[in-house]
Amino acid sequence: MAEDFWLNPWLPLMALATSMVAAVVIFALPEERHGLRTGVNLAASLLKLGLITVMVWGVFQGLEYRLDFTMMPGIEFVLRADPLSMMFAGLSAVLWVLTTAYAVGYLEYSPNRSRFFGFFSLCVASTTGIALAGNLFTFFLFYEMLTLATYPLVVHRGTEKALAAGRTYIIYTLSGGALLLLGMAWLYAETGTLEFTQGGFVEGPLTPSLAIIFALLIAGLGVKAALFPLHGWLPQAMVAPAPVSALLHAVAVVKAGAFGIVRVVNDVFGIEFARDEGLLLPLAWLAAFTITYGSLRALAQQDLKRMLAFSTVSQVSYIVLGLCLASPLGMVGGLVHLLHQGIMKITLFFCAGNYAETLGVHRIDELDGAGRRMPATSIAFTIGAFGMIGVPPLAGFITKWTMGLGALEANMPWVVLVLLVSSVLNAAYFLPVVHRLWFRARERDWPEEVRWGRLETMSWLLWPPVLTAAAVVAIGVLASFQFSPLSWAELLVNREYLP
Amino acid sequence: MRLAAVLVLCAVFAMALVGTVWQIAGQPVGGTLPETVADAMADSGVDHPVTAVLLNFRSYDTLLEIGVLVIAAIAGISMARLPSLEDPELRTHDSLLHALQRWFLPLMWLVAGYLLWAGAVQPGGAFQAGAVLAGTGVLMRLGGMPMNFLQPRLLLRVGLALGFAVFLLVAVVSAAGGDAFLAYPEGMAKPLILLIEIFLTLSIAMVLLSLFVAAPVNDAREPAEGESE
Amino acid sequence: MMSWLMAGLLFTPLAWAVVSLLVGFRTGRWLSWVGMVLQVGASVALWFAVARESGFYYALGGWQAPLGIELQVDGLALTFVLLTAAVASACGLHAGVYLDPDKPWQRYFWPLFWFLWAGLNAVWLGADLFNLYVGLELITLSAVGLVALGGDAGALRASLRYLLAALVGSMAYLLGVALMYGQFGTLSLAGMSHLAQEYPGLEGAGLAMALMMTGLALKTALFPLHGWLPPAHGIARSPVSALLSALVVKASFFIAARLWLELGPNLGTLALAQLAGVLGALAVLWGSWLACLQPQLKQVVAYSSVAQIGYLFLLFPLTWGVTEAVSQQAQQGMTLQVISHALAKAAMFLAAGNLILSTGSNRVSDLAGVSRFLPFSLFSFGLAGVSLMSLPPTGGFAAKWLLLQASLNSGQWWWTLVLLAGGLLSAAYVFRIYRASFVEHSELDQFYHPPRRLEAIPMMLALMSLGLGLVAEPLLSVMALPFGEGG
Amino acid sequence: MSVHLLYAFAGAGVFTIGLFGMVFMVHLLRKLLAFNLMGSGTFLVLVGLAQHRNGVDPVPQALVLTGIVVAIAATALALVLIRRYFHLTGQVTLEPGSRDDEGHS
Amino acid sequence: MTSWLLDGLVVFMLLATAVSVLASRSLFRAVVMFIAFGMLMALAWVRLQAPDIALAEAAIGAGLTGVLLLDAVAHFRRGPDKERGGAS
Repeated sequence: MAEDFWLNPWLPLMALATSMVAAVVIFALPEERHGLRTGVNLAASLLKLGLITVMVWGVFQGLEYRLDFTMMPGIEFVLRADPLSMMFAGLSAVLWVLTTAYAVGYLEYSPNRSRFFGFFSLCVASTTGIALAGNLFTFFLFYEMLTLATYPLVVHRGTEKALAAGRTYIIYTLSGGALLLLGMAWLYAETGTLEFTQGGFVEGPLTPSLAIIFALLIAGLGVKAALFPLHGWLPQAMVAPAPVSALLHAVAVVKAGAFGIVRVVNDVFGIEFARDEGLLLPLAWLAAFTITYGSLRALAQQDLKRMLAFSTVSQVSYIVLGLCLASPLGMVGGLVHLLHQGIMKITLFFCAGNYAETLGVHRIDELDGAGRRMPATSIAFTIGAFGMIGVPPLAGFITKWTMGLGALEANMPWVVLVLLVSSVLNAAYFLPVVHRLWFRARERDWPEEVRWGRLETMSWLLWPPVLTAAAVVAIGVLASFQFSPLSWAELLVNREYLP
Repeated sequence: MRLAAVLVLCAVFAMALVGTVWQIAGQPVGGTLPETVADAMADSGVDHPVTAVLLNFRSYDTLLEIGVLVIAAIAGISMARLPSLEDPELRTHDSLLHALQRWFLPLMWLVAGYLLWAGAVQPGGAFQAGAVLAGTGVLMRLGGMPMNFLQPRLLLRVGLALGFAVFLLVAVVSAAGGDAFLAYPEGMAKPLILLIEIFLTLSIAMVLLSLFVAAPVNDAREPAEGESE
Repeated sequence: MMSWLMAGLLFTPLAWAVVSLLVGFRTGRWLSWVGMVLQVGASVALWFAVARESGFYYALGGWQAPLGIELQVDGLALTFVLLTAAVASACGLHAGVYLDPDKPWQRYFWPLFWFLWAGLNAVWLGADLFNLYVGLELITLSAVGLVALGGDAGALRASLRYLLAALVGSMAYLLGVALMYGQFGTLSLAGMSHLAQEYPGLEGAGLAMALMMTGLALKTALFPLHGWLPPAHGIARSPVSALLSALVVKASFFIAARLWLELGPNLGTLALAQLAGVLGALAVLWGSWLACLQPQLKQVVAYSSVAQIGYLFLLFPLTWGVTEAVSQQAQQGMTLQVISHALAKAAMFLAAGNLILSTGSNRVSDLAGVSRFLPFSLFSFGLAGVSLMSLPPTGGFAAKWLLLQASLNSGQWWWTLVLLAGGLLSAAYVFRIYRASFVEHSELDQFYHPPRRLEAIPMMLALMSLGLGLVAEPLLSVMALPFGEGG
Repeated sequence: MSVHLLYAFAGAGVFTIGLFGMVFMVHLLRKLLAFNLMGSGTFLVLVGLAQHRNGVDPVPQALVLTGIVVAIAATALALVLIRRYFHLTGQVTLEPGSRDDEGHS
Repeated sequence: MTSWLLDGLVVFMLLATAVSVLASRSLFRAVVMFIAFGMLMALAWVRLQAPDIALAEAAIGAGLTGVLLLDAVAHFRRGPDKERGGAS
């Protein structure tokens, strides 16, 4: 009985359905029903968190959930929960709760909330789908759905700038989708299957068409993962409201790309095959270059959110780089960064949003003295920034340390150099901001200050960054704890890859 | 320049077409249909093969074709205003036409009736009779006859649809008995075909006439979508 | 039972055409509801009957081919009959509310509508070349009548252009039929197919077939013969546009496809097949590009039809000289594309009609604020757009996937580029509409809000097109049913 | 070569002449005349070619009868449309000064 | 031999009238040529031993179509504003 409960194959579908149904309900609700909408939102996100937790426990016990059904001849819709999918699904479920709460506060008094939260839930549903996809086709389905559901959020404000950003976003991502589709169709024509398989289903030797397929798939996924030179949409998309930037651009969308690359390398081609045939080395160079490039661009930014965006470009490539090391520790470092970067970056975006909403501050040079006005937010920001730089014992340090060891293990010492350079650059663009927050005195009034009673800002806005900042500390300090991201990544690598 | 281009294209097309006809004429394959028709004539209920093909073997074509006629008439009268068919200017004082009408019309009626009747055994039938009848109507119209039944009212619509409706009813009655659609019950073919032909003649004449009369003047118009009225 | 169903299927639209001619628009409306129920019921029942057993030939009047006319009642034909029932009913329901019942000419809408339906069924089931011609003409004239109904000078110009093009197309087809009859001495498609297999190398018949194809391509608005389509589809009332784009152009394509699949292996040539494919590819690119440039909403949708029709013509190269499996994939892809485009395009035109009703303008730029105040209509439009972009899980994606597989497996990889570029271009014009609707224009809701019923119909169609990809497997299995004799 | 075949060739010629008119002529009424020529040509080919192989053949004759009725229906409808169009706009061509692209076969 | 001559003549006349339908400068003349063409078609059908079609062609093709076309030509001559509805 208990066994049956844990193994219920409908669990993945239910996890998917919670946000899907929430989206439909929210669309159907009239614009004015704010309270009810918030209730539905939070209830759905908590329910989903519960379901994912159950599945995490199940997967930890060694179970595998699977639900499939045939759509077309040869094409199946497969939902499956394995350690890797639980990692991504868990991340999005946790952050959905926080971001929803944050967005409720952020969008108070603004129009079109029904539309916003509806598409927001659809985005989360897509992300869950991406995480739980059991084959490349299902992955692609949700990948494209994510693109579509994000567009209305990017152009949410309806201004010229937002619309232009939306256009850039859609051109990049749909083109990427087309490449992915071509690669996928070709792959199917060559191999006759798309099912993610442990160790990959592509069998050698490497033919030119297989190499092209690999390139097509990586290029298609690289658009969302913001790999250089496909990253152009990301900084522009920052015109979207802060919760969108936070959850989607920093976490869901770019992670969907990175996650896809992990899936393709591990479960389609197989990490060993890819390494031995030399497919990974060019990718590693590209990732290393993107890391450096993103950081350099971030240095030059005046707008806080744009700076964070370029930082994202740089940080997401850590995941790819870790993967390309193709050594156990390297992979652990890359995979764990999937979570670490998400939590750190969302903290930073939440804080940026708070400065914008409460003080009207968008530019870095306007931040002088914000630490005194908004201490909790600023502490959270500082923790996030230090995490990014890699200050021990925060989350970012764990990543960089593990990856560094992995690089040595894989006999690729130049990667260590990249990590060091990147950390120095991280420090170079984050430290001035922290400095302004705490050590510069305020000389002028805030551009548009809003007072929220006793607290430094609305409590909907305040608690999410505080919680995530606490998490940044916690997952760093408690890295060796059994359910920490690091342990999970180790479990994953030990169980599934490179046995 | 354009003329030359079109001419050249058409010349090429003509040569290809003539070549195709020549080729096909040179190597026909397959059986011959006339013999099959001749064999089936006994069961067709009529003695004239063309009528048999039209109203029995391939009656579905004919049914749909009458449908096409009705459609044309519908589309035509949908545009008609027909304010007053008794336009004084229409009255002709041409004595020749007048005389023609007096003597010619009864004759035309007679011809139409004969054509209809003859269709069963020899050339002739509903189309020809209907056309002659319509021609008669055109002459009457040109002679200034008011022909009020051509106003787009119920009477006209009944007239347009009558032949088609009778045909359709005959078609479905046998199907209701479990036969195929459009099959005539045993031994009933001849009277049923005659029945259909009579009503078809009337309707065909009516359709052609109404299309002639429905010369369009209608100043009312619907604003294009999205245009305010 | 089967014979009653067939009789009902053939009889209902024609009878309803006659009866609705005798009554006014409002009476015709509820009469038509009854008719739709009957027709949908008959279609569904027949579809299930065929799905359970197998297809059959239905000899009209009890006369077997070649003497009489036979109808080919197989899975494919009935799928299309069912599709027609669904889409035409939706358009009819929409039209009943959408059209202004007080205009005197609207009473003629129902008879023309039912004749159109009858003509479509005649084409789907037809297996006799001349009978197909009559069916085509039935469709053409009623469609022209519907476009012109009560129209102004622009509508008349469009409908005349449409009529003339369609007449030339059918004449070319009929000339081809004449040549085929001269060659084979029969009009039955099955009989011709047997003879063509028996006597290979009939060049005259090959040219005749090319002629028929050309005529049908003109009627299907294949590039570069598409000039008549956008004005006609753009200017007609929206329910009529929906019928035209969703079903009418498919009729002539369906005949071309039937001809090609029956006779192509023996009478077709590589050049003809590739030419059709190239023109289809150009249609995809050119139609989408023009759709991106149109200032008027319905013109965008109409040009998108030109593009989507182009995909269908990839059937020809992908079924010529390839293995049975590839040909099967291409046929399935084509069928799904027809179905999904029919559903999506009908949804799109109906939604466009609602938007036009609300904004009082046909211009894309006047959609500003629609996303805020009329999200429902926009959403139906958007969902239909997703199918046109052929993203999963829509029917459009299923179709594209099968076509991609067919082109990759037959080594004709160049078509994949067309398929992908077409998808991106369609995204471009669809997102252009979204973009316009997201512009924040005014704080006040100045739009007319159409009745819920009007809004629900396109939504249903869009959802059907969206879900088509999920049921593609059972749908395709019915179409692949073996074909039995008798019936 | 039979007399039937002669008429079939004549039909091919008439069809082509009609096609030319359809493509080249601008005046709507002339287009309509050209369409009727195409129709007549087609009917000649249909009967001529069939009777060349079969002798007198009632089937194509019946088909031509059907075809003639369809053609007159189309012609009459087109005339109604053309006249109404003329009434509303005073034009007898589709787009003055621009060419029509119907009918490239 | 005579019959061949006759047929040849009919065919020649058919093609000639067909060309002149399109070539006539005046619309009225074109329609008259078209009626003549219809009559010749009727003759051709007689020669093809298709009396049914000959009758139909004479009545419909030449007769009715001709009247319809002539009426339309008259309409065009009167100009768009003087249309009265119906034939005249």
